[in-house]
Amino acid sequence: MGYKMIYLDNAATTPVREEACEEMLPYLKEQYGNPSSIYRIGREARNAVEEARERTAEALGARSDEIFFTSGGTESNNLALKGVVRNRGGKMHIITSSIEHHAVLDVCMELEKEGHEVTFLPVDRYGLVNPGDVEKAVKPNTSLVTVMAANNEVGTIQPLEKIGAVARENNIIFHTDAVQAAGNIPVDVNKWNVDLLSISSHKFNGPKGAGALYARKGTGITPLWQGGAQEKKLRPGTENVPAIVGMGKALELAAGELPEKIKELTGMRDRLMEGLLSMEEVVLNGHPSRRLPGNVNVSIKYIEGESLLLSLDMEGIAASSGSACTSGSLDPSHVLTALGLEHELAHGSVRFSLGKGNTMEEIEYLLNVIPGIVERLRQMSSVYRQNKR
Amino acid sequence: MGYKMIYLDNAATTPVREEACEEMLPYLKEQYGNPSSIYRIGREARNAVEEARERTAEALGARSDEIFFTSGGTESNNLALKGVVRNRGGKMHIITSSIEHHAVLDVCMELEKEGHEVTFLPVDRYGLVNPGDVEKAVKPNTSLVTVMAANNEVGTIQPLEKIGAVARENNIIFHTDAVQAAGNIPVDVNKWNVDLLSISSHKFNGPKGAGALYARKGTGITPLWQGGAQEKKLRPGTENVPAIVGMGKALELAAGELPEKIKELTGMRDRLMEGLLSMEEVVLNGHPSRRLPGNVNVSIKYIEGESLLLSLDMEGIAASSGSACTSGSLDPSHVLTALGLEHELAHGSVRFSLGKGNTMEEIEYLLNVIPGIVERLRQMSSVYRQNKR
Amino acid sequence: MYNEKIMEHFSCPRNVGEIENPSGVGEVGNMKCGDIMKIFIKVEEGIINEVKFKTFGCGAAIASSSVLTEMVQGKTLEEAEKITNRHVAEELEGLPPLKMHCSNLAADALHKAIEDYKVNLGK
Amino acid sequence: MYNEKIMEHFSCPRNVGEIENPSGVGEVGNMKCGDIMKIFIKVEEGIINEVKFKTFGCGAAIASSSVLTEMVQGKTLEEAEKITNRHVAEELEGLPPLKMHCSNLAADALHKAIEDYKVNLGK
Ligand SMILES: Cc1ncc(COP(=O)(O)O)c(C=O)c1O
Ligand SMILES: Cc1ncc(COP(=O)(O)O)c(C=O)c1O
Repeated sequence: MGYKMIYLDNAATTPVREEACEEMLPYLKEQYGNPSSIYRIGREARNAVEEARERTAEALGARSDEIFFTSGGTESNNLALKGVVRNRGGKMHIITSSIEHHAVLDVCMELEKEGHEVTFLPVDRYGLVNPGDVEKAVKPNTSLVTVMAANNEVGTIQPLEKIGAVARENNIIFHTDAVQAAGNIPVDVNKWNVDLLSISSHKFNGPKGAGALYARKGTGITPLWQGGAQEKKLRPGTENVPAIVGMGKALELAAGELPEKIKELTGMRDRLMEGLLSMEEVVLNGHPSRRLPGNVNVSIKYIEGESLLLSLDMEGIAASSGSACTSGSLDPSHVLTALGLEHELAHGSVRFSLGKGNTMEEIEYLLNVIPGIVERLRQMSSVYRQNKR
Repeated sequence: MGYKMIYLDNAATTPVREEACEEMLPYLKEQYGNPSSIYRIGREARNAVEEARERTAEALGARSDEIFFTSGGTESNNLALKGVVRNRGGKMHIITSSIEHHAVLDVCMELEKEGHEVTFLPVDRYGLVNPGDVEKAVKPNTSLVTVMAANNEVGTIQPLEKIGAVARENNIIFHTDAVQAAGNIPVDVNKWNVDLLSISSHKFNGPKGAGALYARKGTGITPLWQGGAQEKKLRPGTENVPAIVGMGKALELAAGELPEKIKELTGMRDRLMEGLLSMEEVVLNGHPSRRLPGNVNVSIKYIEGESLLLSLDMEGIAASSGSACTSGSLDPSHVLTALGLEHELAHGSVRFSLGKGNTMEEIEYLLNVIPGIVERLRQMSSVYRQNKR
Repeated sequence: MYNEKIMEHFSCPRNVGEIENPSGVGEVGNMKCGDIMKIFIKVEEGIINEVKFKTFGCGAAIASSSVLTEMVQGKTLEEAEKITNRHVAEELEGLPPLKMHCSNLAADALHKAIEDYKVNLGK
Repeated sequence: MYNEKIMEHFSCPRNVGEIENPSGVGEVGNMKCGDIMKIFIKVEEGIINEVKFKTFGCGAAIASSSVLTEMVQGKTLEEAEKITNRHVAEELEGLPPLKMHCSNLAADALHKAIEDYKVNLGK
């Protein structure tokens, strides 16, 4: 068909890398045993799951008995937060940020409804949480702090070490949603002082359908499900062996290639930012440097994000936006709003997230076609001429 | 390596059928889009998920907007039971059977701990629930009945139509765990009068990592997780597209082939039962005819299940047992115990579960080797000679 | 998400622009929900013989504006007043449910433009 | 699950059977947990020069019975009394954690057999 795509939405999901896919396939085909079975293909499946656990642990600086496999990032976050709160029992206070992914934010709002108190910390215009704010928010009954490692929309990387230190000093359990961080920046559960950490396989070139929760030895977590004895009963259900194997491989490789990947992506990212910002009335969202190596997020004034995405798609370019039209709700992104963006800028935001396989040629191609698209949409816009007068 | 296996543990998990695997692979590879994305490969992923939903619905006699994808049977059961109970609010009464899978039984026990009342109905020696018992157990505050469609250990098929009718007359929500039924016997949510029904892909030659919950329109269910807007917010998290596609295909094919499959499996099953029962001191567990077409479960006196399984494995035969040694706990199967088996018989149980791809030659091979294995283990057994005296 | 007809109108929208000295102008929507549509009409002898639009908004907003201008062209004011947002959605062969409300306001903008024309006329 | 040494003992267990007119017999375990081990010894001049076992139980139970009989063969009673379940597990190069308690009782059965011998002796 000759359809060539430039995929710049690696924060939404990523292609499964060849090596991970290859290691998965036998477990999808002839090696189909249930890891709980005692005969040969069962034992082999068990070994594969345990090897993936070791690889995952290694990549996060953790021990393998601290890794619990889940179906993805949403499950890991829910299990971590609700698991800790239910394990503690009674009403408590939780601290989080106002730019978390819905899989943390909405969990916190649910816990609020259940009678717990939640502090949603503000962020600065770059999306940074101030560790001092965390300290100030601590109350005698604060039992959990959850702040994401890196933001999925604007890519801002939080000062986790410092936030973790505050939590540790105050004897508070610290969770981080590292779904966007894993495979993109160095992750180390000890350096970050975290007790709980969530990852999702499909964000780092592993398959969909697998995730993990790191839980530091001794962290009390009540399971969300009951069933079989899998994952030490913290997460019962037949293991998704092929996806777990693929995730382990993908994470191991990503961790090994990280310095090189960061260098490459940062180069492309900076060229893309520079090119976009050289257009008229385009502003950068997020932090100029403390951001994920593959994240570019800008607002293009006078045009609406979805129509920009559709136009880019017609040119074979895949990207994302924080506009209401693409958020599945009637409001623009809560992240952009928390950064202080007016509605117009939030609706006009576009995110390009680079990943494995992107090239500088693709960036140049994008930079070539986007001015025409922007011009066309602005000419159509009811707010453009107006504002220019 | 010349390793040839006779796989007779299809109730534990099944190989992914070729056609399902083939339909999945593109979504594992080049078609990696996130179904929530608006550009081309995102829309294509969305279409694939929705087509799988239609296929799944069709196979269950349901509407596609009543199908919610999950990660497997354990999740579907937890979501159904806890979802309904939390949606209702307040303390209530639940009716279930004493031979449910742990993914229902342990959920009910958890709900009991939370202050709800649960009636665990007894079964007869064949494993059948008496619909009259359900009727008698109904109380004014009974809000949920959950009885499995077919038992995973002994294969007994419950009189769901009648149980469903009792539930309906009393205005009680009726859930069934159809994880073992789907793909093995006809499933029809309307004929069975069920409001909620759980299935798990890897039990009917689909991939691991996908399952579904059927929820009749209007059945109030509170989600277990918060996060994105996927699955109408009942089950947030990026969809496991390849596994969902594979499940849809596998279920569609299984439903189409069902009459033929039932005939074939029943033939092999009956031959296997007859052969096993012709050995000395072997008894059948479960119902002689009202059982899954592929299920054979017998107790072989004086020998312990795990050692039998290991011996079978050395002959390349994969099977399962309800002995404590293989249950991951210190007690033998709660199902066999509920059927009234003494410990000795429960420990000596072995389950052969036939599926797609098994042949009569395999059955004959098994029947050829098993007498020698049984004799050898009995000669070694501390309780054999004793009892023969 | 969007059907072919919508995508066709989105990629080749009809009657984009403004009319100098229009008979009437109507604007609906707001920046909060992210859709602002502006319809310009030229009326002669009770007939809309020119109509243009400018829209800030998503694909559905742009396509519905575009298709509306086609529907209105050459219609009498009475006929034009009878066109509803639902008619526009039908003309587009269906809009995604989420888009039915906030992005499907082109007919409202048209009605405002007609009102504006009538007010101008009365002056 | 099980290592090679265990599987080797499971598939070719040593000294299966009973001893006619044994010096002592010891039995441990119960049907509830699914493991019953019986050890028969023949003692001559303070030395165990014949030992046999019969076991109803899982792979670990059979393998630990088998390896115990090897460990005990030719030992003095004093030496045999010092053999613990832990030694048996070590000789098998490790047992799965779940099996450490209920299936690893061969040494207990041996000690009972020695006790039985001593009681018989005293009669
Ligand atoms: C920061 C963050 N957390 C959590 C999630 C949820 O992950 P998943 O969709 O794999 O459940 C995502 C991705 O959607 C994310 O970007
Ligand atoms: C009857 C029954 N229900 C539920 C389950 C749980 O399914 P899964 O392991 O796919 O979560 C199983 C299988 O293990 C089962 O046989």
